[in-house]
Amino acid sequence: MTSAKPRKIQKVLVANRGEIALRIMRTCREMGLRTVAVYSDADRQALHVRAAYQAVRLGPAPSAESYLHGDLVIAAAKQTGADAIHPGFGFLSENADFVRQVREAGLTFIGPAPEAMEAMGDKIEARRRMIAAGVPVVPGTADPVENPEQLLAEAREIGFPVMIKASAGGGGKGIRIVRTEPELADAAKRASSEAQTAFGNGAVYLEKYLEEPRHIEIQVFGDEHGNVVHLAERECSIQRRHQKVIEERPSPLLDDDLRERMGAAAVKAAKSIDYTGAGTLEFLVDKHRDFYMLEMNTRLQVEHPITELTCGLDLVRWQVLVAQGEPLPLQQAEIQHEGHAIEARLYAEDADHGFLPATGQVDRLELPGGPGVRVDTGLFEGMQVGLHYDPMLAKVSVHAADREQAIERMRRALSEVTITGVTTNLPFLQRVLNTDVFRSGRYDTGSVEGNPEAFAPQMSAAREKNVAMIAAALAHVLRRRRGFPDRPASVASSAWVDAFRPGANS
Amino acid sequence: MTSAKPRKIQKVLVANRGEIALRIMRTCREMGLRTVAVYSDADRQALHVRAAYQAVRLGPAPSAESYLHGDLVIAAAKQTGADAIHPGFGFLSENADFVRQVREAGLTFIGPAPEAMEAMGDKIEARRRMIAAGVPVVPGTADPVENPEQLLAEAREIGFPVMIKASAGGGGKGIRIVRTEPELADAAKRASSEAQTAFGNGAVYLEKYLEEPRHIEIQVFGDEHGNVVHLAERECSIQRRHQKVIEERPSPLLDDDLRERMGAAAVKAAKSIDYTGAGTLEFLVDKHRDFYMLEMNTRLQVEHPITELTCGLDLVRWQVLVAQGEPLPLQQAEIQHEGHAIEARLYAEDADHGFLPATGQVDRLELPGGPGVRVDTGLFEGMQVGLHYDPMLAKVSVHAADREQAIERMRRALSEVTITGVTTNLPFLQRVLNTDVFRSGRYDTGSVEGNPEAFAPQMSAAREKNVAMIAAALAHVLRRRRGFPDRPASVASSAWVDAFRPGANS
Amino acid sequence: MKLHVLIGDTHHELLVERKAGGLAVTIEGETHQIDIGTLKDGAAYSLLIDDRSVDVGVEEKGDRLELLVGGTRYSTEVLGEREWLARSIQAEQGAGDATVRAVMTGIVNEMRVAPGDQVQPGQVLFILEAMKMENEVKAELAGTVLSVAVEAGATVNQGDAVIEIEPVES
Amino acid sequence: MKLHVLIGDTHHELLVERKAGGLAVTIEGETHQIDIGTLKDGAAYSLLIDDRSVDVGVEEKGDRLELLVGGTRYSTEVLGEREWLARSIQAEQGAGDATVRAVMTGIVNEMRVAPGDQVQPGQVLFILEAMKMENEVKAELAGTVLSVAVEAGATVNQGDAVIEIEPVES
Repeated sequence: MTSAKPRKIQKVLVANRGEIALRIMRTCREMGLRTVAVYSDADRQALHVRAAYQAVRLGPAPSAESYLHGDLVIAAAKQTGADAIHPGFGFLSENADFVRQVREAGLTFIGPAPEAMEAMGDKIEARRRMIAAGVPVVPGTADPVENPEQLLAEAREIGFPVMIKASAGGGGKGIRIVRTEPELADAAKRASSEAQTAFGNGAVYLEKYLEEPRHIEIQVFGDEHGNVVHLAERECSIQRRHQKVIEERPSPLLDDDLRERMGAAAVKAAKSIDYTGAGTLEFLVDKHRDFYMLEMNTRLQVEHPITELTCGLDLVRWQVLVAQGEPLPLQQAEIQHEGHAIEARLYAEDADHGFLPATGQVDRLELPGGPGVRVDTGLFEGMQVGLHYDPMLAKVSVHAADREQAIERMRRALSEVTITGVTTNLPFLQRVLNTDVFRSGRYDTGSVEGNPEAFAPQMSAAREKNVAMIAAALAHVLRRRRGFPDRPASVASSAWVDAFRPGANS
Repeated sequence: MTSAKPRKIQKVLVANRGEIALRIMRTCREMGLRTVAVYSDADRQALHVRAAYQAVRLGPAPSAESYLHGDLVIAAAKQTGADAIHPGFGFLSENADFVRQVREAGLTFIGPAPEAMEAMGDKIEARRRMIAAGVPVVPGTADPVENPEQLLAEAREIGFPVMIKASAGGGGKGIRIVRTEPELADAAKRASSEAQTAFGNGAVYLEKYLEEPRHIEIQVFGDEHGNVVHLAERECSIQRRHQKVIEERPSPLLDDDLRERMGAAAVKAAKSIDYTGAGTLEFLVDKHRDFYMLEMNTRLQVEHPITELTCGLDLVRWQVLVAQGEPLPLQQAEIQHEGHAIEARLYAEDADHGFLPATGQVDRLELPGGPGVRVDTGLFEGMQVGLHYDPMLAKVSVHAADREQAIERMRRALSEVTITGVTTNLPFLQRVLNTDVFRSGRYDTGSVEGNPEAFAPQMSAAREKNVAMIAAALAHVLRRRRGFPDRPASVASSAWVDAFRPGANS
Repeated sequence: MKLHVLIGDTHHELLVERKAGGLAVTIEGETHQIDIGTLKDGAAYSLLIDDRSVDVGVEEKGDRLELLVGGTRYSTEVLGEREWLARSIQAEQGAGDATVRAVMTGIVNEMRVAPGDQVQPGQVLFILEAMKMENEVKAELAGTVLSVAVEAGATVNQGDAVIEIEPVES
Repeated sequence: MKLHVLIGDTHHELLVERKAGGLAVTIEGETHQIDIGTLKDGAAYSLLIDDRSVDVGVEEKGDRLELLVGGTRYSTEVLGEREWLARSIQAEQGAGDATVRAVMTGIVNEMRVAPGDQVQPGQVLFILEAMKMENEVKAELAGTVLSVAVEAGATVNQGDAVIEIEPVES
């Protein structure tokens, strides 16, 4: 580990978009740092552009021509005099070559060293290192599987069910679960093709598929002075299509002993690669409460707000301090957590029809507020939700004294969300919070897909159906009425009454 | 004190409107209680109506015919089967007769007993009691002043400057500062007339006007079992026209010793009247750090969120628990405060022109989010801000590790507010946070009006003026363009370029 | 006026009338007093049904209205008396050929069938990609592909007809 | 095109041109590249001036545009070349009678003057009430009351002319 001189950052270019770009700029601004936004043509009106001190256009909407284009990002930093780049998550955040280019350009990269990133970026390489460091990992192949024969042989050795996973990337892309031999070849082809599209690397490997596993991760932080601490766990087992939907902290599964042991393993893993900055060790915990490290995300995590809510710290502020070469502000024993936090991710997708992504223009938007509610979003009225980027629209997080109060607070917060014009998973989120499986805390990564009926829309409540019928009838008549310019829409209830006079529009 | 049986509340009618009605309903919902909204014709679309389980119209927009009409409120509770009424603040919240009617109707009033309310509701009566209980009060007349001769005699005895204050009411109404004898008579007449209009009671009294006083209040809570605790102070000295604008906790003035002594005085005051529920003891603290009790507000306070942010408690939940006859959830020693919280009140008023109230329809609305920001508001796009109710539109509160970070967080949060269609004090709030007097923490209740130049708009920054000029020019051309139906407004930047082609609209 | 409301495919009848200065809706013999507040025309309304407060989000999707009510999304269609009659007659005359539609807006990554192909239920017809997720669109019935509307690489909108299948009589 | 912008009463000149596919504004010899994003037409815009990002809120108040820029509220008026000339000529011919306007929308609680009254600067003319706050509206100059447009109890809108005063030559 190096003991670099503190480098005071003055201006930060945020190489990202949406809620996470805004999130990072918020802290930068609070620290007195100027910010530079970059944007594609799809994002000219975006909140992250408006929140920034300066903004530079990168290119057309497709990521490859804008947010993934490292050269353009570095050029924008040079042009605006930014002295540091924060990559957020996704896009260039785990691209070691980009980090090297940033450093060669004389800029500070707010994130880990490229060597640490490479050590953890390739999942196969990461497995090898973790085994060497004595951190438990899931049984699986140590190398990319190259041909169908090898695939079958390895799968037989590990034993079905197995998972096929992309060596590069994350976010649930390029993953397939295979339960029987005949499915194996086609699943591998699809996973490889998806990985190729998403990450430019089609290599895949095999892993034992654990039954009833919980996905629990540990937040770690390292500095250039050799300090590494953990900020406890986040429980991320509520997933659909391998994508996290609802996270909470503390995990209903963990007790202090298991938390301590997982935290120690995470710190050991991070120390073994001289890790600096914010990172997350993802673990699977099986029904015997044995834990296995899955992978390390060498960046800020989507669900970091629930950690911030319970420990009262600003993780982006810590990232900036570490990038400046400063020591971590707190020792392990000084980090305390209070209460219970939950995050729900609002996606542009139709949860009632296979979680397919949805597009559209945001027509009406209202977001929740009041005590214990935090909203992170790039949403605004009039925003176009298109095909080019991740469908996550907003993160609603709550903090309360205990788990039960946090669940009730989240239900209350979600009830205050209004969004029309784009189909979202809001109804699905509300249903999850009402299920016995979630409320009991006894769920695993297969709970959503394994209990489709528990998470499906409940159409049975007669009263609610009546409301829908009444609303449909009224909306239908009001809509027809809009066709007549001499009968303008009005906010007054009395005007609607006129719309239903005998013979009108019938 | 009585030791009543616990009465489990099932359904709460909230006899208020706007952000505070919504605030109360949020907690009720989180506690599993059903809510009933009441509304005037001006508020049919209001958020508090939409957030409620049920809603009942009271009457026309004027408060006297709706929100102040106790009989209608009680009838609405009966009609909907509500078993408790929460009055919020303002309106019926400190009306002891209303409390008696509520109780006679067999309903629970979520607030103190009418006797405690009466003991503190009349400021002159409250002074007498506090002197008897050994709580320091500001020198002044013990009785309403009835004629000009008595007024002059009393004022001479106390010594100028003096304050004329309404016996009933609060919120800065019916208050006049008089520095010289000739001003006395007319000021008294105006204060009395304002008090008559606002509270239906024109009685006024005299008080010594303290120099450089700070307005610091202590939150207290009592239960039916004789327990009274305090939840520390709120600093409320940033005022305009005797109305609080920005509050913070902890107060930059207080040390632990003074906080402890003021807390003890507040508890003593509350105990002397067997106080139950949430209450606030308002004190003036002079430059010698001597404190004098001003009055007690026998209800939830507008600025309660900053207390909630630092102690992590939900004061409305406590109100409901106490109203159910339960003991306070925590003892004094268990109540801990963390970090620094600030609240800024967004008013519909023109701070650049005498803080005159403003009206209009909210055209575009964007509210802040992200870490450490809480927004309490009844605002929504399309809302009509009228003449009938209090001009407070929203409360933006922040919580951070220390005062400096909290100030920067508030500056960041306010920079994210967009509201057009109604003139607000947003620019004024932003200026306050930038002044040396606020940032130093050395301010008093006269700072805003005593340093008009420090709080006035700074028009000098050439760059910002250039932006205004450019924006004006563009907005002007775009506005003219809207007159032509064949040139529709577009979000695309290129469309604007066309608007400025040679000869267009010139 | 009498209205026919389809929620999904389920049919309901409503009677909407002016009553005592307000609106009344009768469903299965039960009458409800209705008050409407407009939040944004065509997008969001506040309803008081009797005294119960309900927010409704509305999205207009072709002839259908998608409604968001209390955490549930309803796909509805509202018809007047004559429209409903016409619809009923059409239904009796039987369905046409099976049309496979794009389930979301996206890019057709791969087209696996051509006109004349025999397909089986569950067989993958084409791969639709959006937001970096690949989705397999499968045949729901056995039959012969009549026509294929787009080539691989084309962008399709949600609901677009992509493939027509002539079902095999079972 | 050339535009005249009044901020308060201060006069500024701007040149707005199309340049390199975008807009350019020249103020006092300095030219800025401008990019406009519409958030809500007539209410809120996002500007990039050179590469600096600024949000602007707009309220149309009669002929004036109120602008919210970075925490400051500007009352502006924009005139074309001919309008500006006409305005300049008018100004030279001198101001008319002094008009006292309602500083806010509210109710005139008390009217203290009548036509023919002599008034002094600082003298209270009427009391305007809104949201339970009473505000004294005072004379700004000495003169004679020519006319009083409303009676006590009347509601007035912000900017309405309430009293006309003929100034005393000083």
